[in-house]
Amino acid sequence: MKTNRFWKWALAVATMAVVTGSAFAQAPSATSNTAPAVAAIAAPPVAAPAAAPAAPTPPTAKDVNSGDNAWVLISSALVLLMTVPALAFFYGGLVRRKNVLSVLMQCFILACVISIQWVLFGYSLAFGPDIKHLIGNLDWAFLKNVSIDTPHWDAVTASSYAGTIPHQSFMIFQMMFAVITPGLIIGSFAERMKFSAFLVFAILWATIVYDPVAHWVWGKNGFLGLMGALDFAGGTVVHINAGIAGLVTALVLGKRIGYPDRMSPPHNLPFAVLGAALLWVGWFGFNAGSALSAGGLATSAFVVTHVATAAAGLTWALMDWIFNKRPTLLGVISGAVGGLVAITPASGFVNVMGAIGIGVGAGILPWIFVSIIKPKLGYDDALDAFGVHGVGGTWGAIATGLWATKTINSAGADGLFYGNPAQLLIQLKAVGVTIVYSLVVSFILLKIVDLVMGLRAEPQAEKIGLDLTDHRETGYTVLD
Amino acid sequence: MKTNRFWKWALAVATMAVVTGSAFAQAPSATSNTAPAVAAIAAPPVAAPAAAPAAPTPPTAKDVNSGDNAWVLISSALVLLMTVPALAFFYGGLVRRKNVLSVLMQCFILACVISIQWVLFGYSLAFGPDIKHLIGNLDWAFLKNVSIDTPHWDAVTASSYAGTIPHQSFMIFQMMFAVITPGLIIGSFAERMKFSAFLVFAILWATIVYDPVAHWVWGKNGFLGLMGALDFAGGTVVHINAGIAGLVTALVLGKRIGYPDRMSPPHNLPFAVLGAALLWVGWFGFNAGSALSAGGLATSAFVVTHVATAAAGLTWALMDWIFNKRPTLLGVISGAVGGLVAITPASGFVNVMGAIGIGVGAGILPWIFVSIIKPKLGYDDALDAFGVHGVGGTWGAIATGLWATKTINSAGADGLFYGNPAQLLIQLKAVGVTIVYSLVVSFILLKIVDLVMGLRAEPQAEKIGLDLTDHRETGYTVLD
Amino acid sequence: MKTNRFWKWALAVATMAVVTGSAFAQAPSATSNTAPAVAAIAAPPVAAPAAAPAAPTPPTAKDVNSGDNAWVLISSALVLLMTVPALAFFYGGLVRRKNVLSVLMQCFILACVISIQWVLFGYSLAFGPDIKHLIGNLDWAFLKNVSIDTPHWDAVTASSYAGTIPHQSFMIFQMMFAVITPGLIIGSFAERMKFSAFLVFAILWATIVYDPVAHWVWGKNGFLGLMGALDFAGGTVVHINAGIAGLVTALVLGKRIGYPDRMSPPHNLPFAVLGAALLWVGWFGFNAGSALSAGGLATSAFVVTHVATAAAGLTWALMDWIFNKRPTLLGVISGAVGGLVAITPASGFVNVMGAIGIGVGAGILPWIFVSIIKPKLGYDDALDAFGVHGVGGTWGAIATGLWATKTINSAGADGLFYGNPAQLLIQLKAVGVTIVYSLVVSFILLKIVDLVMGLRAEPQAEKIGLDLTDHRETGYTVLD
Amino acid sequence: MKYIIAIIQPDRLEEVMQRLEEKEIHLVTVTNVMGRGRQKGIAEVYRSHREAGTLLKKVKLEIAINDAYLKPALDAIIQGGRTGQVGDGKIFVMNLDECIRIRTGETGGPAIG
Amino acid sequence: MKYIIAIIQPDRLEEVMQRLEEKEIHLVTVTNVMGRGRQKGIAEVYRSHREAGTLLKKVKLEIAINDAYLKPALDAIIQGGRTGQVGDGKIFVMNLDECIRIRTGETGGPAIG
Amino acid sequence: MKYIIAIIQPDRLEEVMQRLEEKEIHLVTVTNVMGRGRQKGIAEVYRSHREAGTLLKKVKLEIAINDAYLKPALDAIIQGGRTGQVGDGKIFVMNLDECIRIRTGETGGPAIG
Ligand SMILES: Nc1ncnc2c1ncn2[C@@H]1O[C@H](COP(=O)(O)OP(=O)(O)O)[C@@H](O)[C@H]1O
Ligand SMILES: Nc1ncnc2c1ncn2[C@@H]1O[C@H](COP(=O)(O)OP(=O)(O)O)[C@@H](O)[C@H]1O
Ligand SMILES: Nc1ncnc2c1ncn2[C@@H]1O[C@H](COP(=O)(O)OP(=O)(O)O)[C@@H](O)[C@H]1O
Repeated sequence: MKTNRFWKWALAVATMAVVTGSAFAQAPSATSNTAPAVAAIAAPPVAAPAAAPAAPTPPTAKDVNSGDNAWVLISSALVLLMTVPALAFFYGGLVRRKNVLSVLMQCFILACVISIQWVLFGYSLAFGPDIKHLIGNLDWAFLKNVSIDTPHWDAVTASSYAGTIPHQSFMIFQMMFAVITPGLIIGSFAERMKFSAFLVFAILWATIVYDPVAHWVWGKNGFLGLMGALDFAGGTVVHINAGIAGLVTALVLGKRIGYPDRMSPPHNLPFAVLGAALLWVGWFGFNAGSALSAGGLATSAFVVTHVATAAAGLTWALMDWIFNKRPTLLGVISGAVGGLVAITPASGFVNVMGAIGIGVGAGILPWIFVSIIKPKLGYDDALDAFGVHGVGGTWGAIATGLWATKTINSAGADGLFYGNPAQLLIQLKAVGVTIVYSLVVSFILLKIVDLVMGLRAEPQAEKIGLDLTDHRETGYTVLD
Repeated sequence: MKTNRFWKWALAVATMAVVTGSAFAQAPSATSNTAPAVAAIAAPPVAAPAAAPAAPTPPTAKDVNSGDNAWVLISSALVLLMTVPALAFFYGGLVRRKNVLSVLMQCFILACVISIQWVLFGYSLAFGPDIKHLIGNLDWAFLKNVSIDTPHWDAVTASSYAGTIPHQSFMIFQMMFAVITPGLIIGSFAERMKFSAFLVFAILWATIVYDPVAHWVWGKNGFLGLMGALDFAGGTVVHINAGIAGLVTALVLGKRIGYPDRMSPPHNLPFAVLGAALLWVGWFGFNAGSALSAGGLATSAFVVTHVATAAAGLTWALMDWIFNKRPTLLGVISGAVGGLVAITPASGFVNVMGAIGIGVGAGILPWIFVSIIKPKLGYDDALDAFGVHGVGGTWGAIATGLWATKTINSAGADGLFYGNPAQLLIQLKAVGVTIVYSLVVSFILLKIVDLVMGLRAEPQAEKIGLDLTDHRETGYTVLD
Repeated sequence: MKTNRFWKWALAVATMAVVTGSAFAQAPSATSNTAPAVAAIAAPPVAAPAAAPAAPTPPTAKDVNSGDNAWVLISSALVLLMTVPALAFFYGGLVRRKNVLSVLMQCFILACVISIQWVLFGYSLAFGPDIKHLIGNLDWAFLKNVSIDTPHWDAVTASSYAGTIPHQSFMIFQMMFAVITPGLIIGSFAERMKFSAFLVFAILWATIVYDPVAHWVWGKNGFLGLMGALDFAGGTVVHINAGIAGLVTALVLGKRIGYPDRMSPPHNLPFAVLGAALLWVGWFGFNAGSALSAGGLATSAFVVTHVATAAAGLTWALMDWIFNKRPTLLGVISGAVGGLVAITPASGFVNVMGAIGIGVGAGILPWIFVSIIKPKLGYDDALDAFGVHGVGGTWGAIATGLWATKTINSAGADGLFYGNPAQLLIQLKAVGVTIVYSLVVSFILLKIVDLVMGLRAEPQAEKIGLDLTDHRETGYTVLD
Repeated sequence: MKYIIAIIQPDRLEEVMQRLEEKEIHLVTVTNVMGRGRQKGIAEVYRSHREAGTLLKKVKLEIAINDAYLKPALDAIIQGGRTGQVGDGKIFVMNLDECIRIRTGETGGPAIG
Repeated sequence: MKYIIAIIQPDRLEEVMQRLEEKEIHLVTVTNVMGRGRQKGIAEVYRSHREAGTLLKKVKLEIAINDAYLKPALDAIIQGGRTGQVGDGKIFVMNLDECIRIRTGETGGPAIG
Repeated sequence: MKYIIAIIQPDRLEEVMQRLEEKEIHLVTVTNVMGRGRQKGIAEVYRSHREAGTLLKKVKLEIAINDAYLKPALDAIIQGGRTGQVGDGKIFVMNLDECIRIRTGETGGPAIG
């Protein structure tokens, strides 16, 4: 017993020593003084996300625009807000009382563990110097070469991820995306996955699925980006990706005991509303923040995000009203989230009327999927992560190919409705690639984790509830 | 049965087709390239809300100041936060358990439906080119001529609503005001109004009451603005307007069954506290965002907003302590909200000591109204929308005429305490006009809706609770 | 009876009259036109918190940078969010059902009362012109000489608190710190302190403990600041200070009835999670806002704050997993808060790897304290205000002396790991001074308040719960 | 001595309590319960999924009483609880063997009131 | 007439209700309760502080019933509620003196169903 | 066999449970209830509106027990629950006809413990 205790402590202390040591060792190389000393007169800040090729001078600290940086920092905070508490409460309110903490825990631990993964190597894999258009190399691991006070500069393409904010601002903004994406998947496997298996799967998935896909679409020289795929804030990278992974997880894990007839309704619908409302607010950081500056593009992304969401929430309510006799609150918030999802890839490329079109579609398509198709197919996508994010994200990525217009963003492209059917094809290709990759790799990862440690909670644990069995806690006291 | 189904689907598909079609049709005209091509060297950004007449050059995209735009965008997000989740939870926590969702639903659907109304025609009615000082015309319907990257410019008055942010930033900021104002009314008719009637009433009210009043006070050439009425962030337009409408609704609908003796206390006071706290935070966007720039005026509005709120919360607590023996939490949050309401019209015109005066008044006057006058009069203003917003807003509008000083805002005016009694008179006139208009038109609208579809829920539905009868949902599960 | 009533009213009216009168009287002197009329061409905005001595020209309104000001204003809002609702819900969820409102009330009333204290005299004591390196004088009482549109300028040191934002922006940002610090102490004496005694103690403590300590560290010419102590956002001023006061309060008040064996678990753990998540989001304002500008330093502080929090949350989870068999949600959020606390003083001085080191330590040290040391010592620090804030803050202040590096902030210093052991000593001195002062003065204040009015609630009130006995309210209804 | 258990509609609670009061029956214990009876519940719908919703919210009253008060108590509950619609509930009466007041240790009839 | 009180596992509720339904026993009242029995609870841990956790969530059914239905009701509860593991719970049967339907005032056997 | 129903103050629950334990009475079912008794509630005040507040939070214990254990059980509840102040609550004892353990199907005395 004593020895056992000893080893535990040794482990803890050793962990700390290693991290502390490595922290010290790495420290000097992680500083910011890597900016070229060239006394170049900086070019004026460029609002468009991809800097024009006519400005090939590497940026310096003087290029940092305080308004743009303030906007990206607050946007980063808003995107964190989307994971904790927003997504946590949106999902947490919808599960049964006995599993509320398990969902909150999953969201919270992701905010911890993926953030560390990101600074250690995730960011470098996703956005670091390109290897064969497929993945970033490890030059930026431990945030080496990621400056705190000068904007990023890519010598190969003579362009910057964001020319008016410090490189680390871009890094932290993107980190929040990496955190929330595996969080979305939780909705599919809620109430039945073992916590340990979840944690291992999430880390693997973030590294092997998220980071490469992000590189393909957003990384300098990633192949989907080069192909011309438009994804302003993450329709493919975030929502389709997570939605498909959710579908696979739901299928691999199987149904919850008692599904579909003996499930209780959402244990705390106001919590879900709180989550949805905060998602809406936070999503302005997600979409308008993706302008990476606080000019007209941010304004436009902000406006279309809001309008599409409103249209989708209203549409879902009307669908409920028409087909189920009553508009429901769960319907309105589901629609709103669907609208947010769908407008995401389009938010920097469409105008307000496009936003309404996308929003209406996002109220109808997920509704059909969740209400009609899912019950027929009979798998258990517990909180409809696939139904909302997968379907909504796919609709949004395609709709971007319909309504995109260069009058909104000259760095973008025109879509079908503006005379360019080719863009629709490109969008479809990007969607297809993402679906196939996420589907196959998620499946393989799940199978591996299942083999090694088992994915699913014991039936007894599932009945008692994961809060108590996995975490030894209960959400609410009964007696006072 | 089959045919019935068919028609439902046809309706849904048709809706989508129409919107999609119109979206496409309208698209080209909704772009931003309507800014005059005149290659004018832009004037330096002006911090004051109304640009000085000495700068008559129409603004261009170069005038957009990233700091100002970041501030207005985040302020817009904060004002959305005020409706969902803040107001929803403030009100939702105060009603009985069986009606919590009905309140959340009303707030959420407003965020959807009024946003759409606003981009379709509401914004144009309120802020579009003036018709006879009474209303805007429809030139800006569908956001035609509302640029995403250049500031607004009004040729008639040679001035701008906001000279350093894109026109659409101003539009979306104002949209959030249009959303929350009908939301405030919910407090008066909570727990007894039919959802369908509410929805129709809200849309009508937003169009026929809110949009004109906003035009009178804030629209270029609106008659109350021309008259010199000071309303920085919406004392008349938002709070008196909504408060009076609330009073009328409470009277027209009649009391809840069992009022006043057999009502349960707030079912979840922590939710109300959550809502009040987020209202406080969000209100910085409401008031300081109304500076439409991030300079000294925003700072001043931020400071006085906070101080008045603190003073009012404390004062209500003391009133409770003195007259009811114990300070109450519901009292503190009611006082704080009252303080936020009262400082709203004054927030760009008064200094810190004025803020304390306004705050103390906002802790006393609504307290007297809610504690003493309302019980005597006996009508059922369920959550005191009139008692807090109507009374607090009126006090604030008048107090602006007392404490306003040009040392804070040279574009404003001096009030009575600074030697200008005329301003008090102007404020009283503006208050009077708003009260009369809101009272009369709200009454007529309610009567029309009542005739057409009935305003009030069935007694049986009221007893069972609107969550179940209007939405087929319950807020919380009991078993499990 | 009638006379009694009369006097109450007289009291209320008199209060209002006095405040209103004084408001008017003070008004002219509280305006902003105190900026020197010298038509100096302003120096370009300086990003570093302490302006370089090479720029001795007092700033003018033109120096205000809208991006910096937007960032500090939104940061101020975020820090308010940390007190209400974040801290209120973090603590409120952890107490028993019958005391939830008492905790929310304490947080809310602090937001009211300390804000008033701050504008009346607190700000002047803490940041006003220095008296013997110990305290500010009263020149800035009632915000006299605190401009709304020009930055602060200190002629003695020829430097500014913040050279690119209006002085009142700095004032309101600091106000939020003054509000939350006494709020943190609540965690120690929760569930047993009389509300009236709490209120008196909080006001005294803010004035006699917080304001001087803030002056020593952050005030121009405060002696700890002069000594070279590094405390970017409040490790000593806020967390050690509050943590020690909490320990003293817990000891002076004694244990709750039934502690430790018959206490119920947290009545609403999701509320605590909501609070912790919002603390995390708000803390970006706290730490990155302390850069007082939106440049690279803000970015760096934002990044290290996030990373340290993630590391600490994860570490606590692992400690639980190793020693208690299961990772717990309460553990993760406690760890995250501990990480936020520990990185606070270091956030403007360390790089990402330093942040990981600090975070890991913040997951281990408070864990040991709360899990092993506290139960052995046996005092009742109800919600571990000392265990988390005191211990975490001390670790953070010391760790700043280890990992600080001038490559991050040239206005800072190097720490032990960067070859400067002297800094560690300075940090230890600053920690020691704060601990001793807070301990002694908090003890004296508590004893005085106890003598005058009694600190502790009646045993009967404690059993029934403070919500009902102190505030005549209950958090939740039981019957519907 | 009798032990009365009554299941009533939640919104009739106040009324029943008042009627009992009028008959000088002051002591009662109240519990939240869910009931399945003849009254059809309103089916709830979540994302188009209908929940049967057979269990409805009810309130349970428990009253221990001396035999002399039985009739007035039943009358009070019936008067206060009746709306005439399905779902009004039931009253059950059982025999009570013993009653003890914890505070004083009194037993039987005197302890009950 | 009999009054049945049954304490069962929360997740057996649906099953028991269905079995009762099959035996035409439609009327039942359900309450959330906490029980201490032979079943050991899972100890909760908050900041390393173990809570004994002896009280477990259970569900209580109450059914008033005519004697003829007693046996079927007991069978239904046993069949629906049994998992064979400790914690399955208990059924208690008491004598019911009177039953009144509030809506109609009916009493005795006819009022019960 | 007897069926004991006891209404006690919420904060006496732990104490009562412990006393029962000492007398080897381990099995008990606990419910949150609201009670109206002689104890005057504290009137709640919401925006200056006083709520009568006649219903106070109480805890209900239910214990089925063999006759031999009746006296010890009552003693334990009285000792653990008594504070001497109004509001301490009541104990009711009824006759229990039958008891069945769902897990095993055992009945009567052996099933009860
Ligand atoms: N035999 C019974 N056993 C237990 N509870 C019953 C019984 N009969 C009725 N109840 C309770 O009374 C409630 C009302 O009964 P219901 O049949 O709906 O109305 P009514 O008594 O007016 O016909 C039910 O929901 C249930 O809780
Ligand atoms: N004698 C009793 N009196 C009151 N409640 C009891 C009694 N026996 C059992 N219970 C209730 O039944 C539940 C299950 O009992 P337990 O002993 O855990 O399982 P089992 O009946 O399978 O042995 C307990 O938690 C308790 O609520
Ligand atoms: N005759 C009764 N029937 C039902 N419940 C009762 C009865 N008498 C007391 N109670 C319950 O016991 C609780 C305590 O009773 P109370 O009269 O306040 O205290 P005491 O028993 O000390 O005089 C009451 O709140 C109620 O729940």
